[in-house]
Amino acid sequence: MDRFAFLLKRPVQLIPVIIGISLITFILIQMTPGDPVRIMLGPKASQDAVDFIRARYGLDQPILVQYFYFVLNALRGDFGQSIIYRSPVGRVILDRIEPTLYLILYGLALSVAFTLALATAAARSRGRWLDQVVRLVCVGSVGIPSYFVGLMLILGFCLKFKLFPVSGYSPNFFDNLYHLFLPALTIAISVTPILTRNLRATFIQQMDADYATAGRSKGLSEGYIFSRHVFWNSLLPTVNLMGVVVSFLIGGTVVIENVFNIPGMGQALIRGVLTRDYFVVQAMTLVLAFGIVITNFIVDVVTVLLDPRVKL
Amino acid sequence: ADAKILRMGYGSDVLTLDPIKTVYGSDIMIQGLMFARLLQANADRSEVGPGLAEKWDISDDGLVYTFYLRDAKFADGSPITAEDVAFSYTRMRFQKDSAYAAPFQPLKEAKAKDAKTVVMTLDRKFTPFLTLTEIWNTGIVPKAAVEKMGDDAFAKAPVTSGPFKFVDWKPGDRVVLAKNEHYYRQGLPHLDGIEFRYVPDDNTRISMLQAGELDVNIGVPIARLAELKAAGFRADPETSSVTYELLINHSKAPFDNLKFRQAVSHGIDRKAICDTVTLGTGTPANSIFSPALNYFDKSLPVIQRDVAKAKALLAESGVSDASFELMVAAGTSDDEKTAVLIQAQLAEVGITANVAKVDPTSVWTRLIDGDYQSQINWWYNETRDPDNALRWCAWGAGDNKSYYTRYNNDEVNKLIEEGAGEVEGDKRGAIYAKIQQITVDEVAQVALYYPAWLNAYSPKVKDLILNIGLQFSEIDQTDLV
Amino acid sequence: MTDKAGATETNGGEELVKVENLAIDFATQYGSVTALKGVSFSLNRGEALGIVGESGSGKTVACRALLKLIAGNATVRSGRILVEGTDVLGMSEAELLRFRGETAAMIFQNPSTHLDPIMPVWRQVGEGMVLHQGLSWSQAKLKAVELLRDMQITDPARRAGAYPHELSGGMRQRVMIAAALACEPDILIADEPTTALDVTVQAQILALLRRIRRERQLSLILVSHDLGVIAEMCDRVVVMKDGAVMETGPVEQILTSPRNDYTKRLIASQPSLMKPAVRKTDVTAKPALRLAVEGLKVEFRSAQSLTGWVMRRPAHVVTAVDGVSFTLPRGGSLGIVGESGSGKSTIARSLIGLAAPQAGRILVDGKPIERLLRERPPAEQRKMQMVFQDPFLSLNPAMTVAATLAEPLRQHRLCSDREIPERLADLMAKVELPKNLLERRTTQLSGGQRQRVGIARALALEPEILIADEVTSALDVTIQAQILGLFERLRREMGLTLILISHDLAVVRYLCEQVAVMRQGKLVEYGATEQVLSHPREDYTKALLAAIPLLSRRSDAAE
Amino acid sequence: MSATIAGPSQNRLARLWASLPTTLVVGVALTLIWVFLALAAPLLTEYDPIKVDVLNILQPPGEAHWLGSDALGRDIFSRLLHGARADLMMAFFGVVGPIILGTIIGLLGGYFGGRIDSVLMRIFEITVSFPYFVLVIAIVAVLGSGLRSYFISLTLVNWVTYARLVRSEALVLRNADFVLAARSMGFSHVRTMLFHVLPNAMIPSAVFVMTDAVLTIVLGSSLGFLGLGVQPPTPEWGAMIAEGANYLTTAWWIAFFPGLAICILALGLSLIADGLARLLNTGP
Ligand SMILES: Nc1ncnc2c1ncn2[C@@H]1O[C@H](COP(=O)(O)OP(=O)(O)OP(=O)(O)O)[C@@H](O)[C@H]1O
Ligand SMILES: Nc1ncnc2c1ncn2[C@@H]1O[C@H](COP(=O)(O)OP(=O)(O)OP(=O)(O)O)[C@@H](O)[C@H]1O
Ligand SMILES: [Mg+2]
Ligand SMILES: [Mg+2]
Repeated sequence: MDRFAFLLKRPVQLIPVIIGISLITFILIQMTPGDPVRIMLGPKASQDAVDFIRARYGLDQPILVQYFYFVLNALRGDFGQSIIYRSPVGRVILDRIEPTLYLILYGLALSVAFTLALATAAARSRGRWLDQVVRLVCVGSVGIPSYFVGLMLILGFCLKFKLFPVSGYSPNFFDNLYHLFLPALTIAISVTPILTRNLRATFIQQMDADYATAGRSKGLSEGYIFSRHVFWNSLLPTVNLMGVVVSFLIGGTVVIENVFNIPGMGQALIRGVLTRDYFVVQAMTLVLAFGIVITNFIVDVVTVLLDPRVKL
Repeated sequence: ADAKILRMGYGSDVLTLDPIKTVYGSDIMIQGLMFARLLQANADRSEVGPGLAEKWDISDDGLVYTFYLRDAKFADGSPITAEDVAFSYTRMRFQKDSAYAAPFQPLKEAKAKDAKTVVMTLDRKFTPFLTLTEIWNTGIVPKAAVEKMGDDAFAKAPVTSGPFKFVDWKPGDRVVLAKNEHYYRQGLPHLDGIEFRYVPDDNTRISMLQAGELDVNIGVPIARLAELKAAGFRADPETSSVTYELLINHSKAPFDNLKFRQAVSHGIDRKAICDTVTLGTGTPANSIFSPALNYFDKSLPVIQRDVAKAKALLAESGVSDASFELMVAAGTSDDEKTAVLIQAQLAEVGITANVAKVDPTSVWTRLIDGDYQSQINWWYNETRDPDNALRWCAWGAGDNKSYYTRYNNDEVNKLIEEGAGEVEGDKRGAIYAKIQQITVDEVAQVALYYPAWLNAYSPKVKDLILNIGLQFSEIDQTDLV
Repeated sequence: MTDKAGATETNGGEELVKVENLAIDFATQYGSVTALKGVSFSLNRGEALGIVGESGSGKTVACRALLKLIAGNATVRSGRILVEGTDVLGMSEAELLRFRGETAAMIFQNPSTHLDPIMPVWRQVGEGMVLHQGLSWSQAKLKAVELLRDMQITDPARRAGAYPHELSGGMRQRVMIAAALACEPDILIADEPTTALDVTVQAQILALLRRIRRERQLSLILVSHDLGVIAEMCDRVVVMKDGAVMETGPVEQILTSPRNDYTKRLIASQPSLMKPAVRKTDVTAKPALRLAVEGLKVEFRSAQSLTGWVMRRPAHVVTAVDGVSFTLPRGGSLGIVGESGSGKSTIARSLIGLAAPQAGRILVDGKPIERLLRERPPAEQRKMQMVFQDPFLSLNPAMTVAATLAEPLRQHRLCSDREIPERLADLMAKVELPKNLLERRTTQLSGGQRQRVGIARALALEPEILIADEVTSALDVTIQAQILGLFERLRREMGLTLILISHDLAVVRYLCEQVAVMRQGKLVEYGATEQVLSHPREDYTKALLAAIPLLSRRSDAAE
Repeated sequence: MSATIAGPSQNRLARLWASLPTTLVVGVALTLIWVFLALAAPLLTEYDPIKVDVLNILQPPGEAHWLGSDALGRDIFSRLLHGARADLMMAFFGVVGPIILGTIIGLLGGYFGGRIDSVLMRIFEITVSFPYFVLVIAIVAVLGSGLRSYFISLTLVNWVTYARLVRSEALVLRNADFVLAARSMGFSHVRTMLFHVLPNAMIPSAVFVMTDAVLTIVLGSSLGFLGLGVQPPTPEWGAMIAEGANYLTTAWWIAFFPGLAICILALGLSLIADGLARLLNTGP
C-alpha cells in the first residue's frame, strides 16, 4: 500500500544517522580526558602495565584508525571488548537489554493505563472537581524527582507493608510482573502527568469538535461519541508524545535502575561513560539509537493506522 | 534445612575474578572468599599464621623464604602443589598486567623445590614480606586451569582454592559462590554459598537489608548507622586502616611553599571535621598513616587549629594569591562535606579554597598527570605493616610519586628503605616514628581523620567482620542462624 | 405573548415547530454576549422555512437550539421550543437522544469538519440506525450504502468504505445529508449546507434537498445568507439581524415588497440583482496595454527529500496552470472564474512572483518582468498587489491591525513615521472599517472585518494592479456590495487594473469587462463578459450561469 | 458584529485583566513570589546560607532554625531562599540556550524546507538518538564542572524539543496565506521569518518552556554526580535534595523543604504554561 511506503524508506534514511551517531560518539568519548585502562587497573598499577594493556586494546593507535577497525569489526558483528569488564561488549549489553526493555514496557503499560483512566475521567467530568483534582495533581507532580518517588514507594510498600520486594529482576516473565511492579510504577508516576495533561486537553478539544456536535445531532449518546469518535481522534498527539517519552526513557532509566537495583542498560551506560569504557559506550549508543529509531518507527506505524489521512 | 546463603551487598561492581588484576574493594573482598593464601591473618590482622603453608623458614640473610604446603585441593578436586604456588607468585610479580606488583619488588624468584615445598628468593632484606603473603593478590590459582583456560576466561570463571567455589557471575549484578567441598580446612565453611551483589544506591542497600533481601550491607552512610542499630542490626564501626586527607600537589603553587602548607595545616580544625563528617565514628588524624598500622606514633599531637598562627604562617610564606582549587570527586557526599568545612575554616585564615566537583575519572587523570592543586582523598593499607603504606603515600621515588602529591624527600625515601630492611621491632619503630615526624612537619599531605568501616549485618549473621585489609577473614567460620 | 403574531403568520398546515421568545446568552472572557434576543418563529409540517440574515445574526445558534445543541458556555434566558407540543429545552438527556436523529436532524455548514476524519463514512451514516433502530452493523452498512446511492453518490458500495478526506466536498455534504436522514426524521435543519461548496456542486445539493423533501415529506429549515438559494427552496422566510427577527413572511412577499429596512438593504445588496457597474469610459479611446500574460505554465513539484535527491528520483509534478494567456488595459478588469482547483489562485501567485512559472512571460507596460518576486526591484514589487483568498489565514494572528497596515508602508518607505497614523486612518476609511479596530489583534476581528483589513493592506502600497482572490466570499452581502463599490471607484478614479477571482458570476458580471473561465489549468473561455455570459460554450460556464439567476428570475417575474 | 458586550468593559486595563486566564495570573504570582524571596533573601533571614556551624548540625525545624539545619549546621530556611536565586537562574538559562538554538534550526528547516530541512533533520535525528550522558560527560570533561557546562550540554541536547515544535509549526506556516502575503509585498525572507512565521511558530514552545524549566532544575540535581549544577557551597535546591537523600529517615527536613520549593515553583510555571496555552490558542 502506498501509505506504508515509508516502511521501506526508513532504513535508507537511517544509514547517515547511524554513521553520524557512531562517529560522533567515538570521537567524543575518546577525546574526553580519562583513561579506561587506568580505571581498569586501578590507581596502584604501574605505567608499564597501563601501556601494555593500552597496546593490547589498540588504544595507542590514532582515533580514526581505531574507528576504522571498529567499523570493520562491527560489520562482522563484533563490537569489541569491554575494557572495564574485560569481556565482549555484546555479552555485557545482551545481559542488560532484557531488564531495561521489560522495565520500560511495563512502565509504559502502567502509564498508558493510568493516563487513559485519568484523562478520560477528567475530560468526562470537565470543569468539575474531579477534573480540577486531576489537573492540579498533574501540574504539581512535574517537579518531583523520580529518585524520591522510588524511595518513598520502597519505604511504604516494601518496608512498612512488605507487599513488594525492594529489588530484583528475575529471568521469569511472570515473576517480574511482581518484582518490577514498583519500578514500573515509578516510571508511570513520572510519565503519567505529562501524558495525562496532553490527552485531557486533546479530549476536551475534540469533544468540542464539529464532528462531535454532528454526532450529538444524530442522537448519539455522549458515551458513544466519546468512545467511538472523540477517543480515537485524540490519540495521535499523545502517541507522538509517548514516542518522545520513550526516547527519553531509553537510556534514561538509570535513576530508577539504581533505586530498585535493576541491572539494566541505563546503569551500564553511565558506568561506561564514567569509566570511559570506549567500546561499551560505542555499542550501547548504537543499541539505544536503534531503540529510539524503532520507537519512532512504531509511532509512525501507529500514526498511519490511527489516521487514514496521514501519509509519511 | 534451607541452604544457608549469605547475601552481601556492596556499592561497587565486581570487575574481575582474577586476583592479580585488580585493586578495587569489590574484587578484593571477593578474592578473600574464593582464594586461599600461603599464610592467613588472624581476625584483627595483628599476626599472620599458617594458611596453605603449614610452616615456613627464613634464611639467616633474610633473602630466602621456604614454605611447606599442607595437603589441600582446588575446588575442582586437583591438588594444590608447590608448582601452583610458584606459578601464582611469578604471575603476580612478573606478569605485565598484574595490577599490584609494586609491594613485591624485592621478590626475585618463586620456585617449587618439590611437590610441597616452595622457595622464594628476594634481592634484598625485606621484613614485611611475610605479611604480604596473605594479601588478596597472592591468592593461589591452579596453574593447569589458568594455562588451559587463558587469563581472560579464568577471570570470568575461576577455579578457586578458598572456602567458596565459583558458580556464576553476572557483571553489573552479582557473583554467586557455593561452598567449596574441597576446602582445606575440614568441616568448613559453614555457609552453603554466598551471593555478592552490586547495589549502587546507599539507601537501596539499606532498604534491602531491612527488607531481608540482604544479610550484609557493606558501606552504610554514617547518617543511617544509628537507625540500623536501633532496629536490631549489628552496625558497629569496624577498625579500618583508612586515612582521610587533603591531597596537595607539591609541584604546584601555592603548595610548593612549606609555610603555606603549614598555614593550611594549622588553619584546619581536624576534630570538627571528623565529628561532623563521621558523626563520632572516626578519630582526628595526627600522623600520615592510620593507627591501625604497626609503629603508628601515638605521641604525635593532633595539630590544633590556631587561626592566629596560621595567619602568621601565611604572612611568612609570602604567598600573594592565597587561593587554590579544591577538587572533589562528584557524587561523594562525605568528600564534599569535608571540602566545604575546609573551605569555611580556611576562609577565616584568609585562604580561599574554591571547591570544584569533578567527575571521578577526570579526578584520577588529573591526579596522575599532576594537573591539580588539592583534592579530598582517602586510602587504606592492606596489612598492618607500614612499609607498604609509606611506599604508597610518602615515597617520592615510587611510581606514584607519593600518592601523586609529588612529595619527594630524599631522607624519607632512604628511611623507608632502611625500615624495610630492619628486622628488629624497636629499631623499625624508631625509623617509622622519624618518618612520621618529618612528614607531619613538612606537611607531606594534610591527614584529616581516620574513619572506621561502617557495615551492617543482619542479626542472623554470626562471626563476621571486615578486617583492615578489606577481607572477611573469618568467612569460613561465619554462620547464618 | 407572541402567540397571536405567530398564529397569524401560519398559513395553513399543522404547526410542527414553534419557537417562542428564545433568548440565549454566551459567557465569554469579556463578559456575556447576547446571541438571541427573544426570537420567535414557527414551522409547519411539510413546509420549507428559510432563515436569512447577516453573519453573526444568530441563525446557527437558533438552529442548534432546536436540537438543544447548546454550547457549554450558553444560557437560555427565556423562551420555549415546542416540537409537536413538547418543549425541547425541557427534555431529559434520554428523551433528547430519541428526539435527535429520529424527530429532527441537522446538516451543518462545513462538511469537512463535521465528519469524523478517521471513521469510514458508512459507519457515520449507519451509527444512528444501530443506536436508534437496533440494527446490526452489517444491516446498517447495507442501509447506509442504500442511502448513499439515494444521495446520488456514484459507486456507493465502494465509497461507503472511504474516509471523508477521500471524498470531494460535495460528496461529503451528501454523506452528511445521508447521515441526517438515516433515522427518517420529520424535520431537517440545514445550516448553510452549500456555502463551502462550488457553485455547480451547490446546485446539485440543492436539487437533492428539493427531491428528498418531496419524496420524504420532510419539513425543512434552511439557513443561508444567499437570498437566491432561499428564494428557490423555501415557502416562507425569516429575516434575522442582531439576534432578533426583523421580518417573517412568504418568500414572494418578502422579496418583492419587503417592509423592513434591513430586508430592503439585504435584497438590494444581492450581487445577482445589481446592475453591471458603468464602464463605458474606455470603449473608444484605446488605452495603453497594462498587463499581458503569454502562455503561462506553472508546475508544482512535490518537495524532494534528501534521499530522493541522492538517488536522483524524479519528483512528482502537478501542472496547475497550463498555457494561459490574456491581456488587460490600464484600468481594465478581468474576472477569473472556474471550479475549485482549476488554477485560479496559482495564476495570481505567479503574477505577483510567488510561484515561478515554468514557461510563459508576464509583461507589464509592455516590458517582461522577472519571474520571481525577489528578483524584481521594489518599485515593481509594489506595483502589483494581491488580496488573499481566506481572510482567516491571510492575516498574521500575532499582529495588530495597525502593525499589519503599517508594515508595508515602512518597508517600502512610502511615508515618514509621522504620517503613518494619518495613512492608517485613511486606509481604514477606504474599506469602511472603524478606526478603533486598529489596536485589535487580527484574531479579534470577524471574517468580514479581516477581509477588509487584507484589502486595506494591499491598497496601502498603492498598487496599480490589484489581484483580488475570492475577496467577497467571506463577506456579508451588504458589505460585499460596499467593497465592490470601492473597487469600482478605485478603478475609475485611479486607473487601477483589477483581476478578480471568484466563483460567483454575479460578482464578476457586476465588476468585470472581461471574463476568463478556467478548467483544469486551462482557459476554456475568455472574452468580454457580456458576450461570454450570453453565449456560453462550455458546460461548466453554463452550470455557473445556471447557479446565478435563481433570485433574479423570481424578481424579474415579480417585476 | 451583532453581539453586545456586557460587563465593565470601559477601562481597557480592566478588560485586559479580565481576559487573562486565572491560571496565568496565579502562576505568575507564584513565580514572582519566588523571585521576590530570592531577591529579598538577605532581609528575610539573618543566617548566612553558607555559614557552617558544626555544633548545630541536623537540628530539626524549630525556634532557632525555622526549617531546621543540615549536616553542616547550615540554616535550611536561609539556604532555601538564597537557593531560589540559583534555581531561577538555572531554570532561566537552562532553557534559553535550547530555545534559541532549537528555534533557529526548526525555523530554518521548516521555513525553507527541501534540502536544508533534510540536512537539519538528519542532525536532529542524530541528536535525538544520542544518549544524553555521553555528550554531557564529554562536555564536562572539556569545559570542566559547573553551571556553564550544564547550560552548554543542555543546549546541545535539548534544542531538539524546540526544533521539533517550531519546525512542525513553520512547515505549515510557510505556506500560510499571511506569510505569502508578506512575501508578496516584497518583504525579505529574514523579515518574513522573524516577524511573520516566528511569532506564530513559537506558541507551543512558549507553553512547553515552562515545564522544561522545571525539568531543568530536577535534571540538574540528578546529574550532580557528574559535577554539574552549581558548585558547593552555593545553595541550590536540587543539590540540597541530593544532600538530604541519605538523611531522609533521620533528618527529613533537609530534602523535604527544597523538594517542596521545587514543587511550588513547578506549580507556578505549569500554571503559566496552562494559562499561556489558553491565551495564545483560543485568542479572545
Ligand atoms: N459558543 C459561543 N460562545 C460565545 N459566543 C458565541 C458562541 N456561539 C455563537 N456565539 C455568538 O453568537 C452570535 C450568533 O452566532 P451564530 O453562529 O448564530 O451566527 P450566524 O447567524 O450563524 O452567522 P454566520 O452566517 O456567520 O454563520 C455571534 O455573535 C457569535 O459570536
Ligand atoms: N504549492 C503547491 N504544491 C503542489 N500543488 C499545488 C500547490 N499549489 C496549488 N497546487 C495545485 O495546483 C492546482 C491549482 O490550485 P489553485 O490553488 O490555483 O486552485 P484554485 O483555482 O485557486 O482553487 P480554489 O477555488 O479552491 O481556490 C490544484 O490542483 C492544487 O492542488
Ligand atoms: Mg452560522
Ligand atoms: Mg484559490
